[in-house]
Amino acid sequence: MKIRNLCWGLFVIALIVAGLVVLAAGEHSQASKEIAVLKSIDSGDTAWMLISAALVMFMTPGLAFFYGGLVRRKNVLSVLMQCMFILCLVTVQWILFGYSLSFGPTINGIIGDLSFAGLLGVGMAPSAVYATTVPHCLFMIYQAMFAVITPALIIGAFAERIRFVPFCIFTLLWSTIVYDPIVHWLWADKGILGVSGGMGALDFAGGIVVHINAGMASLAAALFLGKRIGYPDKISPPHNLPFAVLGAGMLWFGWFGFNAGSALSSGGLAANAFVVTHIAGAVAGLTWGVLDIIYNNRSTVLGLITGAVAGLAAITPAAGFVTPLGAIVIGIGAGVICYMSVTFAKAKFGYDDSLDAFGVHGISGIWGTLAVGLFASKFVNESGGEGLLYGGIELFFDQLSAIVITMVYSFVLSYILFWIVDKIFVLRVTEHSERVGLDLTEHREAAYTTLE
Amino acid sequence: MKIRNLCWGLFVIALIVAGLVVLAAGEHSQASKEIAVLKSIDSGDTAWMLISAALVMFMTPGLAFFYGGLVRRKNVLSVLMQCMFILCLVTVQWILFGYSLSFGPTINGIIGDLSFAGLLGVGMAPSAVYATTVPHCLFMIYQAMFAVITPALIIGAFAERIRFVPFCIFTLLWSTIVYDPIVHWLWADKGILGVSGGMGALDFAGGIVVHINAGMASLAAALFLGKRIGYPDKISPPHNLPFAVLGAGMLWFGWFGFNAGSALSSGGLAANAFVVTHIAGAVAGLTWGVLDIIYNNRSTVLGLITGAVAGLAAITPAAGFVTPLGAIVIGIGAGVICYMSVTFAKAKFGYDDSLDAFGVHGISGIWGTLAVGLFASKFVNESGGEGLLYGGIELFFDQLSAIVITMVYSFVLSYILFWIVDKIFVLRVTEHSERVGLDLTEHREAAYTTLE
Amino acid sequence: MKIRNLCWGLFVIALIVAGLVVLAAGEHSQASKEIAVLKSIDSGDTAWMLISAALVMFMTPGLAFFYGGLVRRKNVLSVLMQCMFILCLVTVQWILFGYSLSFGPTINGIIGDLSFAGLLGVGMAPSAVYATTVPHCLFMIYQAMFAVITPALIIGAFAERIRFVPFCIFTLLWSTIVYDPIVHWLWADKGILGVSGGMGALDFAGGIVVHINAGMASLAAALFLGKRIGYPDKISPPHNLPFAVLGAGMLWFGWFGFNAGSALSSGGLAANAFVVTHIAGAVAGLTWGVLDIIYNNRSTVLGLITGAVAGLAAITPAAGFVTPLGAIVIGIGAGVICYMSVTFAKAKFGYDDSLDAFGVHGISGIWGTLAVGLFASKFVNESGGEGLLYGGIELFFDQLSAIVITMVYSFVLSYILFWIVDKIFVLRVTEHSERVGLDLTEHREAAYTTLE
Amino acid sequence: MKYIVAIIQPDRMNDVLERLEEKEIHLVTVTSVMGRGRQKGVSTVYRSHKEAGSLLRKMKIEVAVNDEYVNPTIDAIVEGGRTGSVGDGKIFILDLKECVRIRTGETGAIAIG
Amino acid sequence: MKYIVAIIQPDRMNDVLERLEEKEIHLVTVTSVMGRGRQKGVSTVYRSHKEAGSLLRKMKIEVAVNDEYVNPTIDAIVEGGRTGSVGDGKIFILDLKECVRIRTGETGAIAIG
Amino acid sequence: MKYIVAIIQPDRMNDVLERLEEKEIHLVTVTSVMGRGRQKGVSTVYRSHKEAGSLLRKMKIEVAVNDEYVNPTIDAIVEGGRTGSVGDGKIFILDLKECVRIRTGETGAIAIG
Ligand SMILES: Nc1ncnc2c1ncn2[C@@H]1O[C@H](COP(=O)(O)OP(=O)(O)O)[C@@H](O)[C@H]1O
Ligand SMILES: Nc1ncnc2c1ncn2[C@@H]1O[C@H](COP(=O)(O)OP(=O)(O)O)[C@@H](O)[C@H]1O
Ligand SMILES: Nc1ncnc2c1ncn2[C@@H]1O[C@H](COP(=O)(O)OP(=O)(O)O)[C@@H](O)[C@H]1O
Repeated sequence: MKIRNLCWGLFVIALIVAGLVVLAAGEHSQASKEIAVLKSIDSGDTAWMLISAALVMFMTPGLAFFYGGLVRRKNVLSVLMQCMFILCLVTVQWILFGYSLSFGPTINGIIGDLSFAGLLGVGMAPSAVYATTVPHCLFMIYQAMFAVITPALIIGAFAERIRFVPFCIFTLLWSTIVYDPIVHWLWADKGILGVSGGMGALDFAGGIVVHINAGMASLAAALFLGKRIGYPDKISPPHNLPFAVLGAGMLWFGWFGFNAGSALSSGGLAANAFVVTHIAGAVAGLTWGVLDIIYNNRSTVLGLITGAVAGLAAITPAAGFVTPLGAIVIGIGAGVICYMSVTFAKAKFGYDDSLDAFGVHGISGIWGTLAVGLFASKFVNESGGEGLLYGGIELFFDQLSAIVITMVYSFVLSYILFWIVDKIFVLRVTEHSERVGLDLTEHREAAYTTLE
Repeated sequence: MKIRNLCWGLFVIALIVAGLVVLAAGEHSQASKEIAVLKSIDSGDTAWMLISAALVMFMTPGLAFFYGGLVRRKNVLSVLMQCMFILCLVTVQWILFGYSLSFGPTINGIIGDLSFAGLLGVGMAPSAVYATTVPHCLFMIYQAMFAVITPALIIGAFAERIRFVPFCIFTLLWSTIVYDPIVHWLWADKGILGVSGGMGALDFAGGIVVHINAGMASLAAALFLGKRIGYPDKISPPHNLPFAVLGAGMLWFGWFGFNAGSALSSGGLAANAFVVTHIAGAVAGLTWGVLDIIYNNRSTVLGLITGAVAGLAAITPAAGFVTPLGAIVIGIGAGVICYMSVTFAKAKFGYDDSLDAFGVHGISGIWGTLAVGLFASKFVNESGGEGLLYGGIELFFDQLSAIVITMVYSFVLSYILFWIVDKIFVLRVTEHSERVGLDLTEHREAAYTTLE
Repeated sequence: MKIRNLCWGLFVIALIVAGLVVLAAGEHSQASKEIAVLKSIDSGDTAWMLISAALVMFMTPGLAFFYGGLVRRKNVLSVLMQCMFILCLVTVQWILFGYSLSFGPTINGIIGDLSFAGLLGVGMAPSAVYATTVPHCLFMIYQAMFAVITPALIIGAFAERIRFVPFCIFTLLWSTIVYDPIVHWLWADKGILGVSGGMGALDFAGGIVVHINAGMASLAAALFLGKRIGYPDKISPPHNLPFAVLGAGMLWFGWFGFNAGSALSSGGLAANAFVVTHIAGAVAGLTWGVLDIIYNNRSTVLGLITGAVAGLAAITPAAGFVTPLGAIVIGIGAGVICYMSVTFAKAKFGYDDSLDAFGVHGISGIWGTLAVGLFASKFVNESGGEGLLYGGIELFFDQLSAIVITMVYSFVLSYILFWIVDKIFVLRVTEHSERVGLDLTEHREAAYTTLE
Repeated sequence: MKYIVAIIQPDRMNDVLERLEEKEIHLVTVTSVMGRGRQKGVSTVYRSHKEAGSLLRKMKIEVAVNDEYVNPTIDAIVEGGRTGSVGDGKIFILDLKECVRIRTGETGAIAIG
Repeated sequence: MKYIVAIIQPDRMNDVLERLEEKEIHLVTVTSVMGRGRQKGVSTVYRSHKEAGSLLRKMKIEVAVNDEYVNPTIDAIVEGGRTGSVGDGKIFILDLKECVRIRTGETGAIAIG
Repeated sequence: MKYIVAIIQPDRMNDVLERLEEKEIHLVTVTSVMGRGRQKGVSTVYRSHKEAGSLLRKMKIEVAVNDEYVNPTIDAIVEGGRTGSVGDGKIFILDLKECVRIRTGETGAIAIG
């Protein structure tokens, strides 16, 4: 155990050192290039992207509280820790090679090469292809926040029963092998699935890349790890619902950076994305509230925020392509579909997706991405497409293909990664540790004092 | 009960469907118009309005925690729920017809017509009259956040004793019948009370529209609903003061979007509003702190944050019209007056304004709005006016009239609405429910687990 | 006691009144000047500075929760109160004279004169020397947030054992006598230590001004006040670690405004500062996590966030001068050095720096400031300098001198101030008060209800 | 001497404490507990997952008294704690062998008050 | 009548309550406590400061029963609470002199149930 | 066997536990409680609304011991818990009829330790 941990420490250090070398090499060339083009930067766009990056960063602590409030008292720190640790770990992965794999010059549309490894050439001058009115490094760090929150979503599926170090290793591998390629396919210049030279699937802010992707990995996690002891009937209810509400509020707030920031500039498109994001979140929350009244005779606060998050996730791929009308339909759909998935499907199939990472994010990601194929309109975004409703048939099938491809890729690869990491490091905590709680056994900390 | 809930569900759905039709009709015309004028958008102004809208949205969860920390443990979720539900419900009301009633082309200065219903014509192009350098839909969503937080303020008055579904119905009606017209009077082009073609009353960011308005509705609520069981001496103290501090921090942070965002552009006026907002909050907090020492021999944290909120509320109408000097006086005034109102007036009159929604927001709104008539200066804002201090007599009386008119309108209409909703749905929970707590009886949830 | 409190109240009021007079005098001259130059304001830069100021303000509640979660249940409000009270108190100090002492026209590079007292002439027009593309008053309020958080950092050193009123007096004096001069030396036009006409030391966003300064005052506090009863072995562990994580999340989020905002404009420099800030925080968090595994066999969440804060503090002086390469090294260094300082040095020397204000902020400030002398590069910032790594020897010694000078000044003056305030008002609470907890004895409030 | 343990409704606590005070029974110890009784617990719903929720919040009051105070104590608790509806709780009376005041070391009847 | 106090593992609570229910012992009062026993507490680390952490979370279950229910109660708790590893806890049985139902004022055996 | 219940000052807990340990009384159960005693509670103020605040935080320590350990236990608690000022609390000693170790089913004197 001790030795494994040490190995892992060395591994991280090795990575960092490797990176430093790369970085050092690239410094000068990079810096000199920058000064030339600095004038094409738009200060308003840059201001919006700066704050958007900060907002998306803020979603990770938000998610930590959303999830942390829902687990049992004895596991809350383990969830907070996993979220915050990903913020550190994936940031480092991203700057060393993740960004380059994702957005580096493409190798056959499959993956980026290592040109940008260690942020080589990613400086203050705008990129020629991405976000051309803001510094390239700003686009890079904005995308870093997406790379962070995506694996963090998966935590909801394996919460309360995973060992910490294997979790870290899984995350590092998953980011590299699953997340980076999928980003490349959809968003990179000439990525095979995306619009700029690829199949033509639209994913404005990450319905596929973030939500479907994390959702399928979550399903894999739930199936691979099995149920928590006592699930479903002897698991204590959420230990601190106000924390979950706080987290939802932080997520909603940050989501404006996530979706409206994905316009990569400050103007009409960003405003439209902002508006439809807010609408879809509100409508989906309301929908869940009404369904709760119909089925349970009471509206619950957990239901409301779950619905809102589902709506926000569903509008994500569509935020730059649909009108408020589309947003309302997407919101209602997200509320209804996720309600069904969480209430009936999960109960029926009996897997233990602890905090409904698949049931909420995966499902609403799928719905939202499909909905792009239904409601997208070139009136909103000329570089978008026309959905079924506006007579565009092709887009719909592009969306469908992209969904299926990423679902399969993400699920299969995630499952294999879980399997490998489990074989080498053992993923699941011992029964004793699960009973006592991961805060004490995995982190030697208690979240709250009781005797004082 | 079941049936009523169902009715209400159907009602919401009906509303939505109605809206969809309207929206669908308007889509094309709207979209085509947009492209033409897109160039007049200023990216810096847009960036600031985007983040301001997000900041104001963040105030609603902030308010939820400010209020939620002050109620008893058994009712915290009910307060969080009410705040978050309003965020969803009023957003939908706003896009369907609320925005149009508020800012649509005026019908005799009294109310907007339905031209903008379902966001018809509210697209990416700037409006010709409102916030002309940012997308019209951005102005709309920015205002939506105001429409959300105003009814949320009232929660402070009826907290811990109102039934949830009647609360929702009241909120929907109140937003439509009380909030939307008052917004129109003050802020819409040619509204009867405002500056652009009306009486000439100034309300920069919502002293009248938000604080006086919500404050009077709060007074109506407190009077109509009566006291909580055990009030005033057998009510447990705030169950989680750190939550209240967190909420105050979030509110203060968001208030920069609220006040400085109301400049509707990014420049000197926004900066001035930002500065005076911060000053007034700080000064009022300090004032309360000092009064606390004088009267109670100790400075309390609840006092400090209450004072700060009072100061922030008081500067709201004045933020774009006064200098830092004015802000200091307004801050001190807010601290002193609200301290008196909460400490002595409430005790004297004996109504149960649970969390001092009237005593803090209403009173400081009145004070701040009057203060505009005292300290406004055209040096700060040419489109503003001159207060008494600078020799302007007219403005002072305009402010006074606007205050009285909205106080009466808001109080009377709110009272009537409470009365009607009570007659049909019964507003107040049963005594049993009040004893057990609204979290369990109204929402079937417990905020915290105790046995774990 | 009563009398002292009253005295203090009067003192504050006197200050305010004095200020008002000054303000009133300056109003007109100021306002008239403004209108002339308004056009040179850049809306994008202004948007970014507005939100940056808001973000830095948000760090103070963030710090409150970071610290508040770490103290014992009985003292949490006292910590929240101290943070929030500083927000009010120092804001008032700043607008009345603090800003002028810091950034007013220099008196021999030592201190500003009183030209800007009461914000005289600090209006909507940009300053000729500071942040020339945004309103002068915006630069002023942005700096106000720094003036607020710096003394708030010291709270970590004397938490759980200081009386409230003496604390307020100390803070007021410290801000005036220690903070304002040091700001002037480093950042004011022609300040003796800084780059614009001074020695040439670089401090981008406050490594010296904020972190070293507060850190040395913290050390003085810990030494002067002595240990808490029961320290080190009978002090209960952190009462609410999730609060500390929340606070860390808020701090990290706000830090983007702190560091990237210090570019005072929205462009490449801000983007670079943003990127290196995020990297250093992540790397340092990771480093601490790995060290925790090595030394304690477990990664702890408190360790992770402590490391992240150390990294963020260390990059602060360097954010505008170093590349991502530099940021990685600074991050690793911050993690390692602060880990050592908190784990071994504190234990060895045995002083009770309750929440490691010196051990984390002071130490990482020193490291980061030195690191500027190592890694600064003119490629990043032409108005910066060249560190040792790039062949610049002078800068390194400038940094060293600046560090030593401020360390000595801050430590000695802080110690003297503690001594004086203690002599007159008695700083430390009684033993009884320490046992019962400061919430009850100093503020007459309880943070949480237990019997409900 | 007797050791009296009473389980009451949380919102009756202030009244019970007042009544005890009136009868000069000043010293008490209170704990927040959860109880399962005849009163049906409120069932809760979390994302449509229903919890039986048989346990309800109660307060436990403990009072050690000399024998002559037993009846006044019971009366006070019953008066202050009764709402008349299910869930009002119980009073349990145990024998108290000995009592020590930590501050002084006194024991017995004198230590209890 | 007996007053039974049991200290059990927190995660055994649901089982114990179920077993009690099965034996028709419905009325119980539960408190969250911390215990020091043979089971070694987990030591914690806060910024490298180690805490011995001898205390572990436990649940205290209190049941007042008529004498014929004593054995079923003990059995139920043992069955539901036993994991077989150190830390399972104890059952303490005290004499209960009297019992009063607050709602009705009934006393004795009838009040207990 | 005796069942000892002590109410002490919260900040004395660590000392009491240490003293008990020294006397080889390792097994204890601790609860966080609120007490009303001779010690005046601190009155609190919320937006100028004053609360009497008669209740103060205390710790309840419960120890079941064989008779020969009663005195050492009392001594340990008194030594560790005494500050000499009002509010130090009380020790109550009850008769313990029986004791069962859940893990093994052992009863009586052997089960208690
Ligand atoms: N025999 C018992 N043993 C332990 N606790 C009991 C017992 N009887 C009642 N209680 C406690 O008293 C509370 C109220 O009991 P309940 O039966 O609901 O009320 P009532 O006495 O009015 O019928 C329960 O929730 C439980 O905490
Ligand atoms: N004599 C005792 N007095 C008070 N509490 C006890 C006593 N013995 C055990 N306990 C409680 O029971 C818990 C479990 O005891 P422990 O000795 O760990 O388990 P086991 O009974 O399986 O050996 C302890 O944490 C403590 O709370
Ligand atoms: N007779 C009693 N019954 C129940 N609890 C008691 C009794 N006497 C004291 N206590 C508990 O002990 C605590 C301290 O008692 P107090 O009278 O303040 O101290 P002292 O014993 O030093 O006079 C009280 O707050 C209460 O919790």
